[in-house]
Amino acid sequence: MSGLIDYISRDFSNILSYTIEHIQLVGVALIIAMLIGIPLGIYLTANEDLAETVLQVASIILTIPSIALFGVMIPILSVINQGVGFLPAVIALILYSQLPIIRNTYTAINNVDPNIRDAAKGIGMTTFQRLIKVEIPNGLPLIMAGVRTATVLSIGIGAIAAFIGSGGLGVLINSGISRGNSNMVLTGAIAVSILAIIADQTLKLIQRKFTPKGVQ
Amino acid sequence: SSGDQVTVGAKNFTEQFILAKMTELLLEQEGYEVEMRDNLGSTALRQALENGQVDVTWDYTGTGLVTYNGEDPIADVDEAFARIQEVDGEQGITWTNISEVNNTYTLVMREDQANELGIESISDLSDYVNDNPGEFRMASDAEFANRPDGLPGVYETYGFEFGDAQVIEMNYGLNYDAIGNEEVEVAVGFSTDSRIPELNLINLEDDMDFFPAYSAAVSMTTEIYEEFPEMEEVFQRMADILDSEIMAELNYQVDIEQRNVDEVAEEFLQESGLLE
Amino acid sequence: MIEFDQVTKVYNGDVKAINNIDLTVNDGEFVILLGPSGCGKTTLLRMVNQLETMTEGDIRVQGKSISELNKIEMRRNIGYVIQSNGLFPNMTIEDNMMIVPDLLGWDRVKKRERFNYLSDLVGLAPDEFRNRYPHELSGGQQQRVGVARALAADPPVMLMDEPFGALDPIIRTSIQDEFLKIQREVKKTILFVSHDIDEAVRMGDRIALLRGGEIMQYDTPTNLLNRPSNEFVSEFVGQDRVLKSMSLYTVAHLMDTMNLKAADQTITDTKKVDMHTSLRNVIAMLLNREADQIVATNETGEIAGRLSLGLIEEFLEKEVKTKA
Amino acid sequence: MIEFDQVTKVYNGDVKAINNIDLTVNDGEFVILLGPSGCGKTTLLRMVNQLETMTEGDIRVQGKSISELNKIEMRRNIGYVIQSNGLFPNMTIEDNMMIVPDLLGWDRVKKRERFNYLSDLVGLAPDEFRNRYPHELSGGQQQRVGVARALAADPPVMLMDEPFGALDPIIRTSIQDEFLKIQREVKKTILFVSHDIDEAVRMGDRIALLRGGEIMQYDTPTNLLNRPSNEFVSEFVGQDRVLKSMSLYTVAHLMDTMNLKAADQTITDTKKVDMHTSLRNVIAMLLNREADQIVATNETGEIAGRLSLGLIEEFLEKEVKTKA
Amino acid sequence: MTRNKAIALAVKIVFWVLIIAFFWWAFTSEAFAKIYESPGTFFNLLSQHLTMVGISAGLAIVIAVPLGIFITRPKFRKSEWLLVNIANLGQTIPSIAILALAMGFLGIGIRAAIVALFIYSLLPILQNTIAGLDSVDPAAKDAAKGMGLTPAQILFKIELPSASYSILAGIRTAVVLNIGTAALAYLIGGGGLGVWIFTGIQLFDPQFLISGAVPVTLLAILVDYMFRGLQFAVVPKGLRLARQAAIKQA
Ligand SMILES: Nc1ncnc2c1ncn2[C@@H]1O[C@H](COP(=O)(O)OP(=O)(O)OP(=O)(O)O)[C@@H](O)[C@H]1O
Ligand SMILES: Nc1ncnc2c1ncn2[C@@H]1O[C@H](COP(=O)(O)OP(=O)(O)OP(=O)(O)O)[C@@H](O)[C@H]1O
Ligand SMILES: C[N+](C)(C)CC(=O)O
Ligand SMILES: [Mg+2]
Ligand SMILES: [Mg+2]
Repeated sequence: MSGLIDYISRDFSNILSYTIEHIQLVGVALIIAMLIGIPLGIYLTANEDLAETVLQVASIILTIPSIALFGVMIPILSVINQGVGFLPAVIALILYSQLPIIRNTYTAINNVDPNIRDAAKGIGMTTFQRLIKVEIPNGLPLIMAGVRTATVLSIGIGAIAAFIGSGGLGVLINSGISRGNSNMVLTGAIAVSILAIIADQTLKLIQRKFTPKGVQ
Repeated sequence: SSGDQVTVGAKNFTEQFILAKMTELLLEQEGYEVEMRDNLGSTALRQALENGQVDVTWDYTGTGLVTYNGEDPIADVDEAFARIQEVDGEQGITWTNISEVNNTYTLVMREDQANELGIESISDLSDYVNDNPGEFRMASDAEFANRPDGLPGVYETYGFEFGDAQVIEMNYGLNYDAIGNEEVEVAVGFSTDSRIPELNLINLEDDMDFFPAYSAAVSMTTEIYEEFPEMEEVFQRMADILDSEIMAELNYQVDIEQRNVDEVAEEFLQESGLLE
Repeated sequence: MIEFDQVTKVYNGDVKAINNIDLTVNDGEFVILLGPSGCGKTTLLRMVNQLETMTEGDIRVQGKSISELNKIEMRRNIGYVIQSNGLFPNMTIEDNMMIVPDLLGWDRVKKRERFNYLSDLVGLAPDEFRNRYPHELSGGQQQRVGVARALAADPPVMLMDEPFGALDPIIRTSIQDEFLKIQREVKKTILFVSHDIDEAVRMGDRIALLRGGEIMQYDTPTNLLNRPSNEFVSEFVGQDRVLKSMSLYTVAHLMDTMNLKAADQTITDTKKVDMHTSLRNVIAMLLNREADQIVATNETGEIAGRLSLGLIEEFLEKEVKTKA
Repeated sequence: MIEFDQVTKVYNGDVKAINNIDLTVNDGEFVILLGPSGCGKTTLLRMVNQLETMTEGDIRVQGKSISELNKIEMRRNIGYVIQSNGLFPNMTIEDNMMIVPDLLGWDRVKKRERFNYLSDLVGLAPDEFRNRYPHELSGGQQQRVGVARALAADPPVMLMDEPFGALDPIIRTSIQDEFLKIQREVKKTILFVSHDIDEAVRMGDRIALLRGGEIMQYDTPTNLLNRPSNEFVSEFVGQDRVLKSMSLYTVAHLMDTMNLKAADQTITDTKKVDMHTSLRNVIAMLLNREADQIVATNETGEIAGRLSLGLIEEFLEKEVKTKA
Repeated sequence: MTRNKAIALAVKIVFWVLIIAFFWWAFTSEAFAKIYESPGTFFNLLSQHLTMVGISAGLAIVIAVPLGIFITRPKFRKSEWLLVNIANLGQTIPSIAILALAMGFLGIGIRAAIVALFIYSLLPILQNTIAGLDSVDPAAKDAAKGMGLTPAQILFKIELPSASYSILAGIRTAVVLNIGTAALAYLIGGGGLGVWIFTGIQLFDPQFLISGAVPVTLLAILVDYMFRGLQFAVVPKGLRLARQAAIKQA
């Protein structure tokens, strides 16, 4: 235990910079994943046939072991000279994040009480007004739950991305293993977990703040 | 040339982290802005270099010749360096600043067991394995187990083979733990790795001179070389003061004393007068 | 005016929910769609504001075929009370009620006034409920908000799908009364779904009784009760349909046709009822024996004569000429 | 026999759902728990089969304090119809209905027979519904399965929590009739929750009217309607309570008290009713003018005399001595 | 054909074309060469992989499901909250970290890998078991109680069948994740197909990469489908139909 604290205090600046790398990697991936996943999820509610296909594809992607996906990204992205590092990691994380985000958004919008949707239509709301005023506010908890799942998932998988040179806290774990430095491994593991917990709780807070009171 | 951006690459073992860190410190002192891309496997790093995702890295002549270019191994240090300069030169990669560090692969055994069984060289090992098939297990990282200058080449040269289940592959670094804990009888080591003496392991003699020279040298894209020719001089300061013993000592500080890479690199450069 | 012109609705190619219906709701008329569960009332209603497509036929609102109208605009002009209230859980009661005025861009002051007015109308204290959320209301309160919401922008046409179903009898009656009072003043064109014959008789100018997607009888409440056009109608309105129809006749009607017997001045326990009292209430009072004699008063409040079950019986005989 | 002995139930230390209730349900008696929503009907019921604990007091079933009985065994002997039907979604209708017989180890043939019998009883075609799952049934059908399930092992005691709430009026009436018919034969001890006064009057031997966890009146339907013990009771049973009570009196009752006028032999359009016809029906017939005269027949089918509203009015005066 | 259907079809076609293109590329560039060149090694790695997954997931199922049942019994309700939170927290720890930590205690090799995978699989199964049992319609449980079913009868006749979908979903998630995570066992000398994947990554050798990554992926997808089939077989028909109906309605 004291060894751990000792290690952390000695290597603090490195740990910090790995943490920042990790946050950047996951942050960028998530923002893009949300920008794709949420609108797509919403669109899918209007296209049942596509929904089935997309959700199936997304769920297959999620079954691909992360290390395998990272591996496969290297030769593919080498074609555009981006085989290692940030880009393949970000792409992989975006892919992994899609299923929870799309599925939850889709379910959230779809699960809005049909009566409520009917009432909104009957009142003369346009499709867009309905989405903004009724469907998204009411689906928000579920949509955010998807984002949270994706975040926790991405933070964990981000640690594996270190093997393809994307940096981040995975480097601590991996170097720790190869140097037989268990404090380093532990630090990496704890840091990743704490990061995941903080991100999860922060998103939960955001979710609370933005979820209309009547829906909570 | 302040604000010029250089990406320094490194593989996934301690020596590489140290070399990369030193490079970073020196370049930053010269006003470059340095980015790191570390924790890569040899060939992945090489690929990144070819892609231009990495500009500069310390690599090993033997690795360059055999693994990257499929050439025959060359035992002579200078010959090897000249050859790799030539071969890679044609592919837009420039090698410079060869150092006295020779970090060759080595097969290691526990000293007591080796003495007991009378194994001193790889040939002895070969005989033993051939006489007692299935007895010895070997720990190796994935690279060595599959590189042409790794196990396959050793098998071919020395005429023996471990069974499939006998070779246990693991993250580099753990192989020392494996052999130290007597979970295997043979392990691959890097000759500058301080864990070899620390764990009372002995290097088996490469009596058929299979392993080439693995002199550490700078490998960079010709593009960056031409853009910042003055970098060669900076790296030369490093190459001048490094040799295998010093490298082993630095590795020792990180791997055994568990000091942090940045500290070790910085302290060493400062003590050598290369860094303020 | 709402006109259904040979309207047919088939769900999923095989469930014929509405079968070739013709129906006209005149301006300012209050029409009830009545019928057993699953007979197509909701479907018929929802085709008007195009929440359901028609399979065949045409519907005209204010003379224009709905297919030619802009859906969104048209819906804003038609108040719609959904069967299960359909309040927006993410909005406060005030926001729920004022959603259409909001979409129409009313200013704050006007919305606030309107909210206060409507809340009072449906018996909810405005300041108590303003900032609550739907889930914080009881079922009946929610339903009243739903009704108020539909009234918010004062639409000339209203579609109401069992709007009072979840209310307990006491509030139900009072809100029905309120509603009738407004209707008498503003004369909206209303299509109102109910499965409660009493409610239908009480509220409707005309009643369309449906069965299996077809109209069995479209008539005034009195005629529906007293002159059912077939077996189904007479069964649906119930054995005591004439008793029910009594709520449509007042003492005044009786006095128009019959001569009351003189009141017995010697009886002290006498109860007076005015001319607007329904005969049904009179019957109840008589049976309850609320007083030894029950007398009717005329407009000036003078006693016009004594009421008795026998008299009502005779009135029926004269008034309701056709027998069931 | 079920006896409640000063039973009190407090939820979470502060919600007093039941306040010191004494109540006895005799063997073979059909007792209705009636009252507005939230008055504690469900709570009272659920304390009997120990789904809810008592805070104070004691309940005795067949003379034994429930605390001394084996819970599981006792529950198997008490049929329980839950307010929201509580069917098992993972089982077919047949499996649902036969769960208790199954636990009791009945053989296949016996279960099959029982299933067929009960399905018919509640108006579901056995072969049509046997292999369906609960979600494939309409709300009313589900509720009927719930009732049948509680009857399955023919328990001597039944607890029924608004078992007919989701049924439409026609099926509701018919299932009520069926149920009464069985009850007349087998005389189960039944505690039955309802909030529908008509149902209560129709079905119950006695009615316990609750408010806020206390019994307002525990009486026969006739007394409840005609002799409400306080304001709340009389308001709850409604203005037309005497009219309602008419369904409890038959022509026979009338003939016991009154002398019928002789039938007018000259009138050809005459309708005969037998002595078991309820007075309420007679009133409806008279108001409906279903015939020029309506006559009562005695047990041998001979005409006993002519019925009129006036006569009923007089009967009421005599029978219902206390005024409201 | 509607526009929506057309779009869906197009996406489907693109997806399959991509897959076919990938396999076509893989075969023409002999990316699967390792498998047929050294089938012995391949089957060795595969069997290591399956051993790790089989033992760890099997143990996880055998322990997590009963634990979940246990914790949802009324007597233990109070500890449920705690356990659910632990399960939630536990799942934020990355798989690689669990592997590394297990190695810290158990040394190098397949044993440590199995323990790590076991822990990693435990939580989703536990979580879903609890959630599934908690979501059983309280009215149904109440009715069962009221009819005199014993707690055990309620559990086996009502609760478990009703929760089976959720429990199986948890197992399915856990096993699929487990297969992927087992590919990381190389790092701690646990073997498995991850060895080839890492070799491929470090040596930038598509043959190793594909020969390792594709079988692992196919294994995961196959197991996923198998469990879907199992869900079909085990989940009571009534629940399945009800679910489908609910989905269609939405
Ligand atoms: N979306 C649908 N798909 C198929 N059939 C439907 C659909 N909606 C309604 N139906 C069927 O159409 C018929 C009429 O339904 P509708 O909802 O109009 O009845 P209703 O008269 O409003 O009944 P209730 O009084 O129960 O609300 C019913 O038989 C119903 O089952
Ligand atoms: N578990 C509980 N915790 C706290 N209060 C409760 C609980 N269950 C019921 N109550 C309260 O106890 C009172 C009686 O409830 P009960 O369910 O017995 O009413 P009820 O007469 O059956 O009503 P309804 O006709 O609506 O079913 C109500 O005020 C209710 O809010
Ligand atoms: C350290 N060696 C030179 C043995 C291997 C390499 O990394 O290239
Ligand atoms: Mg309807
Ligand atoms: Mg209740």
